[in-house]
Amino acid sequence: MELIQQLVNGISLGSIYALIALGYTMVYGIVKLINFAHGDVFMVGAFIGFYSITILHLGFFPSLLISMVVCALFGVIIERIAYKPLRNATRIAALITAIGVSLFIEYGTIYLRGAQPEAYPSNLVPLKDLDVFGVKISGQSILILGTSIVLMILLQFIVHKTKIGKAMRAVSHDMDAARLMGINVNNTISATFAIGSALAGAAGVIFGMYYTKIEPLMGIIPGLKAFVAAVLGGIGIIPGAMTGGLLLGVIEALVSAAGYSLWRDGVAFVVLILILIFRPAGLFGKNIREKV
Amino acid sequence: MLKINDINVYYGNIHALKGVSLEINQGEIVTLIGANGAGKSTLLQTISGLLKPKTGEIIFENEHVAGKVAQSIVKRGISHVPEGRRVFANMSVEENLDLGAYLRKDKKGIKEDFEKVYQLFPRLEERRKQLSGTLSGGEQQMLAMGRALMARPRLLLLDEPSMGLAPLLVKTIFQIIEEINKTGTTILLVEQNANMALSIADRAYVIETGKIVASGSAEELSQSDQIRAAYLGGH
Amino acid sequence: GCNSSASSDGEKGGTIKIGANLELSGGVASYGQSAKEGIELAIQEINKKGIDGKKLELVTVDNKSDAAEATSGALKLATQDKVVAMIGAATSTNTLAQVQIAQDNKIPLITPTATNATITFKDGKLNDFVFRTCFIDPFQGTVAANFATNDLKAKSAAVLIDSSSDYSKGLAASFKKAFKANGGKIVAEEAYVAKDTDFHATLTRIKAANPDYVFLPGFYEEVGLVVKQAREIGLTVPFMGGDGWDSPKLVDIAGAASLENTYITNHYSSGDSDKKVQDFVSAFKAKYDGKSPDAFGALGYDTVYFLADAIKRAGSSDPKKIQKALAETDGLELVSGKVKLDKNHDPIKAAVILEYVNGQQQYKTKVNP
Amino acid sequence: MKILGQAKFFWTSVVLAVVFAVIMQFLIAGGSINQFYVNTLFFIGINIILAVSLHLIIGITGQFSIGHAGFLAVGAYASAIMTMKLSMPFPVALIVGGIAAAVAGLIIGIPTLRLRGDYLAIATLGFGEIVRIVFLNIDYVGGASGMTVSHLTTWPWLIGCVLLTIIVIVNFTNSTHGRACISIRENEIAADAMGINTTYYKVAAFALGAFFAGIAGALYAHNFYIIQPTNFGFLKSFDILIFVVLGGLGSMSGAVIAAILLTIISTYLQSYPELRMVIYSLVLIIMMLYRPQGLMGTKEITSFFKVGKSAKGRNAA
Amino acid sequence: MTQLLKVENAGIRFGGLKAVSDVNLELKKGELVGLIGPNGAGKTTFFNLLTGVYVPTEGSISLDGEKLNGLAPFKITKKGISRTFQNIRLFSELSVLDNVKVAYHALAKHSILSSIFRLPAHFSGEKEMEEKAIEFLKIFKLDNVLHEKAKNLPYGQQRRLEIARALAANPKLLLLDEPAAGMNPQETEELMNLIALIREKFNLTILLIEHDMLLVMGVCERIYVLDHGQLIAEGTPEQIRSNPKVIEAYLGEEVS
Ligand SMILES: Nc1ncnc2c1ncn2[C@@H]1O[C@H](COP(=O)(O)OP(=O)(O)OP(=O)(O)O)[C@@H](O)[C@H]1O
Ligand SMILES: Nc1ncnc2c1ncn2[C@@H]1O[C@H](COP(=O)(O)OP(=O)(O)OP(=O)(O)O)[C@@H](O)[C@H]1O
Ligand SMILES: [Mg+2]
Ligand SMILES: [Mg+2]
Repeated sequence: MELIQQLVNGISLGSIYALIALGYTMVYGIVKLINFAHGDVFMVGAFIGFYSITILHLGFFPSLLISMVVCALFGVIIERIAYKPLRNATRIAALITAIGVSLFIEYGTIYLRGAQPEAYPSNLVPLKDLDVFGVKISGQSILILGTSIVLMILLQFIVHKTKIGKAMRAVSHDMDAARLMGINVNNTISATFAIGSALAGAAGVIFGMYYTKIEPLMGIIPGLKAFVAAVLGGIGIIPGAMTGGLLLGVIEALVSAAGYSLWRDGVAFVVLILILIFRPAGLFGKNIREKV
Repeated sequence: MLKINDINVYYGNIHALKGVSLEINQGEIVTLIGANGAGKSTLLQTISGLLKPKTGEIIFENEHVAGKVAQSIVKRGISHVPEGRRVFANMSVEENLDLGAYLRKDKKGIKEDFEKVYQLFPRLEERRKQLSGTLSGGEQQMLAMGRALMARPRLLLLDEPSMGLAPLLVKTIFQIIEEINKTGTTILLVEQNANMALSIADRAYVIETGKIVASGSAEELSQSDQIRAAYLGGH
Repeated sequence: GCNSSASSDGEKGGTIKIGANLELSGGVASYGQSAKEGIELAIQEINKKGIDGKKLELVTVDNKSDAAEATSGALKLATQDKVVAMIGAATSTNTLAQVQIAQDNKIPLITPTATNATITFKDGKLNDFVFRTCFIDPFQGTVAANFATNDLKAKSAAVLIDSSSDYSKGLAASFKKAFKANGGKIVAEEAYVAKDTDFHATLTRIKAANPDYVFLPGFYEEVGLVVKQAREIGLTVPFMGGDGWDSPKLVDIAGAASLENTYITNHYSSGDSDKKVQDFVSAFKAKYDGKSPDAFGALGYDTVYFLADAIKRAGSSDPKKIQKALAETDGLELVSGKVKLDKNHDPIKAAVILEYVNGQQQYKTKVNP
Repeated sequence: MKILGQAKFFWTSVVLAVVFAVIMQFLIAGGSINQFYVNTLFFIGINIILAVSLHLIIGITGQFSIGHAGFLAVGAYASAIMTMKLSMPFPVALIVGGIAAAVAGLIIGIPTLRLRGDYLAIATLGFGEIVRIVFLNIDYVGGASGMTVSHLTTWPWLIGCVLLTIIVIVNFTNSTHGRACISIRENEIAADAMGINTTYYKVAAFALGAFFAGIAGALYAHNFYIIQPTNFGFLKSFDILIFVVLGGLGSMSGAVIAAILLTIISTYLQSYPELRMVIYSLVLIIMMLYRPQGLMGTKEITSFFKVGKSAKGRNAA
Repeated sequence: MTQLLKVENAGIRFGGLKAVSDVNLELKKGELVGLIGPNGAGKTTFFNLLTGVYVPTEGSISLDGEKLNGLAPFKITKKGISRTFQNIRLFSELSVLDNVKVAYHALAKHSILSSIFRLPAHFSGEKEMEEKAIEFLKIFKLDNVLHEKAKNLPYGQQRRLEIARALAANPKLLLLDEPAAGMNPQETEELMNLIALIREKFNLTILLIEHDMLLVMGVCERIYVLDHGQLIAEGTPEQIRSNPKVIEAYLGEEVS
């Protein structure tokens, strides 16, 4: 019974990672940029949600929406200012800029409001907890899992079935060729960042609701974990991010459950490295060897 | 139809096109020949809006288009089949063709054009669902041309369509180019395979290190000793 | 010195220069920033009157929560700014990185909140220039153990520590020792590290061990989450911790309902009717937009008064004289209690035990050392 | 002739560096340099070693490794154990620190170096985190609270190690072995086809880079009084990565200049706590936007002297 | 002439696709042989098998009687096969000279340690390499651009440099993958002369893939034809030109 409870714990935690990883992988898949600032957009989303709830006295869902919209805009602005000029530069240069942006958002936030944490009001979404044969499943974690699955399906649909999705994939493969099709590359990339950042914003608000505590550096660790989850599943692959996130959550929970909570992240990284050694492009990634 | 006046294009400090002028009339096949690095691709990219000329003008159907973004140029009816095919490898043949019609909204017309392209390249119809990255070189070239046709261009820019293709396919491709031209599409053809290109072209330009050095009817040029020596091989 | 010779001692134009070397960015920036708020409030208050007509001038450096930066910051304060005394870092590690510099340069170093015993006394040797304002670890742990056994009648206890903190480990060690001495049994020992957010798995384990009581010596940021998640999974036994819990944010994070049946040991109670405490709380609120102080803020505040008192008694801003005066501190009334230093430069202070009721701290008892 | 020229240039630089080192030694010993500056100088020196050692891995061999702090940690702890627990002399600790890190480099390098690009990056990042977590859980080295270490890093050791690192890596780079590494960076498949044992050179570069990071770790541990796992998190790895990229990928002098510059900026900003990181991050972003190829691009500082030198050569001839 | 390369029943599968299967091929020392076939026939893949980029899933490959299957590419290069690539793969940031020096690396006698400590072995080794490389580049008329970065060369020179680099690895067998791609007839002719010249000078065996029939028919002594991964013909240029299977699969009706 305890084991099942622990699996449930792991899945709840993993859904959060998955939620952030979806946006990560989306941006990576299209722009091939490891957007280290993604975790910080997530943090900004959490704060925007917090302020709309406490200052504007809005409900949870309106706040979620506001946070998504603001984060989408924020993501687009970041891309336009910091990444767009580097589109033809090496990817590592863009990575350093992303690190810079990440630090800027973190410490900009601290400068504006200090480093102390803030707490979401409790019981924002009154959900009943389930009790299945002694296994407690919190209503909120079901909500989170549900949300991430829905978003995953939605994203997969957008990227593979819609016109903008096709444009995104075309851009990801060959920007100039995409231009020749009449695709507006800048707008397509902006759309990618908008969607990815909106997801991060949503994840931030949901995180706030679930864990209550938010603070300016809160994005670092979940951002890193989400990145690991995205790699685990195969970077750029949407269902991969979901699976990677859940897997990571479950591994962490089980390691803690075995009484080695301090080794939790260590084990997660060992598993990551092992998976990469045997599947060098992640679980779902095809290890396409460069055609010679 | 297209008139280029004295354009200059730079890559950083490299002066790639030096005052190039040229003209293409409705319904023609015009070919542009020249050695490696002469600036042929650069010229095509400038026409299609991937590169911006520093000075000079490009007039397409009485409109100034120099410096406009690629997207608006495609909309005006110029399609560019780039060097090296550049198909979207992770997408199916059908999706690639669909992207060719990205800017179009007329569902019916698009459907018709699918049929037309499949008629022109029956091979593509067979491979509709195949990922284009796994096609052979010749098939990819067909796909690239089909994709460009999906935009219903009035002017088609072809950059070395025969590069790396087997002789049999080269012939097929050139036949197809003539067919496309017969349906009313004007063509600007860049080729290394100058013999072939001159054999189907109406007129030709010769470019050398960024400058047009000769022009005339295809026949004239293929007779010229100088051109023969430099581009057609001493056979 | 190359270019610092112009600005001589800390005593210049009627000011006394003191330094603060704090975690203002990096991992534990929230602790350093809280301490800084307390420090700045105290300096502002003292400067209204001055110390023998001289004003305190604070030079702050950020150590980025990193030992290397703490070292370089301390060197800057000692050798560049030539401060007469330094207020050390909020955490033990970053304070340890400064100890040798204080000793070498003979400048007093006072840490508001670093509890590691070796800071002041190591290998049988006293670091005579180093002081602290907070308790050292053993005391609070013992008080908590006695309270658990005697008042809460706990027979078995689980311990959940923040393994990245010496403070937490120290409290846990003394708790375990005392609790076992009282005849109790430790049924589970678990750990987490600072910045963790999900404790469900660990708490599920603790719940399975079925303890009567959980000792949770951590800082409010994690403690809030732990208590909240514990109640979520149905772990309803009493939780207890130390002064690291003391922050108004704790109630926000955990929620008042979850905090029912939890206790802390602390230096003082912000609900204490004592005037000193009340004045501090209201002054703090006034200066910082209604924000209530936490333990870091209170101890930072006290550290300045501790230092100011010594400077006054020394009658000089000579670091060596200040050091001597600091060591002789006895019976100084601070927000966090009446302070006397023992031979290891550790303060001997009384502790209070507080219970959270409806999200408010309620005074239970006072324990003298 | 060109090679002889190189040799001459090499020895001149070495002599100049040694003269600088000796002069500094007198200044420091004589107390005419403020301790704070000395400490900053030490920090710069350590960062130079880190930057140059990572430059070998990323800039020269093209292997995108972002777990360099892991090697720093291994070196720091291994050396600290030598001096603090086993009472060994400092030089022994230095060497052990380097060797331990090199061994760690081999252990992680052999299985992961077949990964490419971002996948290698995340694997090395994971490795760095694993190292940190291992130290976090070993009580022998103090676990999370870390280990206090005596101050043994002195100017001669520091400058000696800096020079040794630079000389070794420059010499390695400017040889057929370095070219083999560069060819891997440029095109691994072609390098393989030219008879380069790519695995061997990747691992060699990794181990050599790790060795010097370990040396830096030893100097670090014995300069800052205490080492603690949190000092070696992935953000530290990023700091080192930033030196290398900001300096210009593939340019060693760039890495050195960036390490000096950023250490000074960061130290200077200590006194502006509120805005410190905001300014630092802006500096990063703006520098990258204006010079995406890094301060030096792929050029070395020596290339600026080349013109004058060859002119002189012609006069002589 | 004695036999140099012997390929028996070699093949490779990618998932379900048999990219090359059951190929038997022999080269004698000093031959210049062509390999042609439609796009996607498996020609480049066959080169990849020979050079160890892919490991054959069936059959065997031997050079001078030594089996090569399963050896890493760099080892095969050391045994004496080197190649150029269909899409140029130069070390683009390295100078022309250094590109060639990399190919000499396998012959280098000085160790990492001697380089790090600048022992005499390093200087003599490097000096020898440099002199040899310069000598070599003279043959390819690239000695006027020794210090130019490879990426800054015009396309034709890049192709030449690639061949030079492959030759510097001191092969017994040189594989050229579409060396004339993207060249105009004039440039192709120069290339043909160059190939003839190096074969003479270095006493090489050459196997080349090319779609330009003028070149193939002009220089090759024998030709193999690959289609759908299988050999469909082998013979002299005249035989191939008139082979109906080849005409149908590859050449098309008339051949110019
Ligand atoms: N992205 C670029 N950056 C810098 N220089 C470039 C770039 N692209 C092309 N060039 C240079 O511009 C000149 C013209 O190149 P272009 O590609 O137009 O030649 P081309 O005639 O198409 O040659 P090819 O037959 O090889 O396709 C060449 O000297 C080339 O080196
Ligand atoms: N790594 C790979 N994975 C899957 N299929 C591959 C791979 N490499 C080659 N192929 C397939 O094997 C077949 C042969 O390809 P190859 O590149 O050898 O053709 P080729 O004869 O060189 O053609 P071209 O003349 O166009 O260069 C093609 O269908 C190709 O798609
Ligand atoms: Mg071209
Ligand atoms: Mg091929």
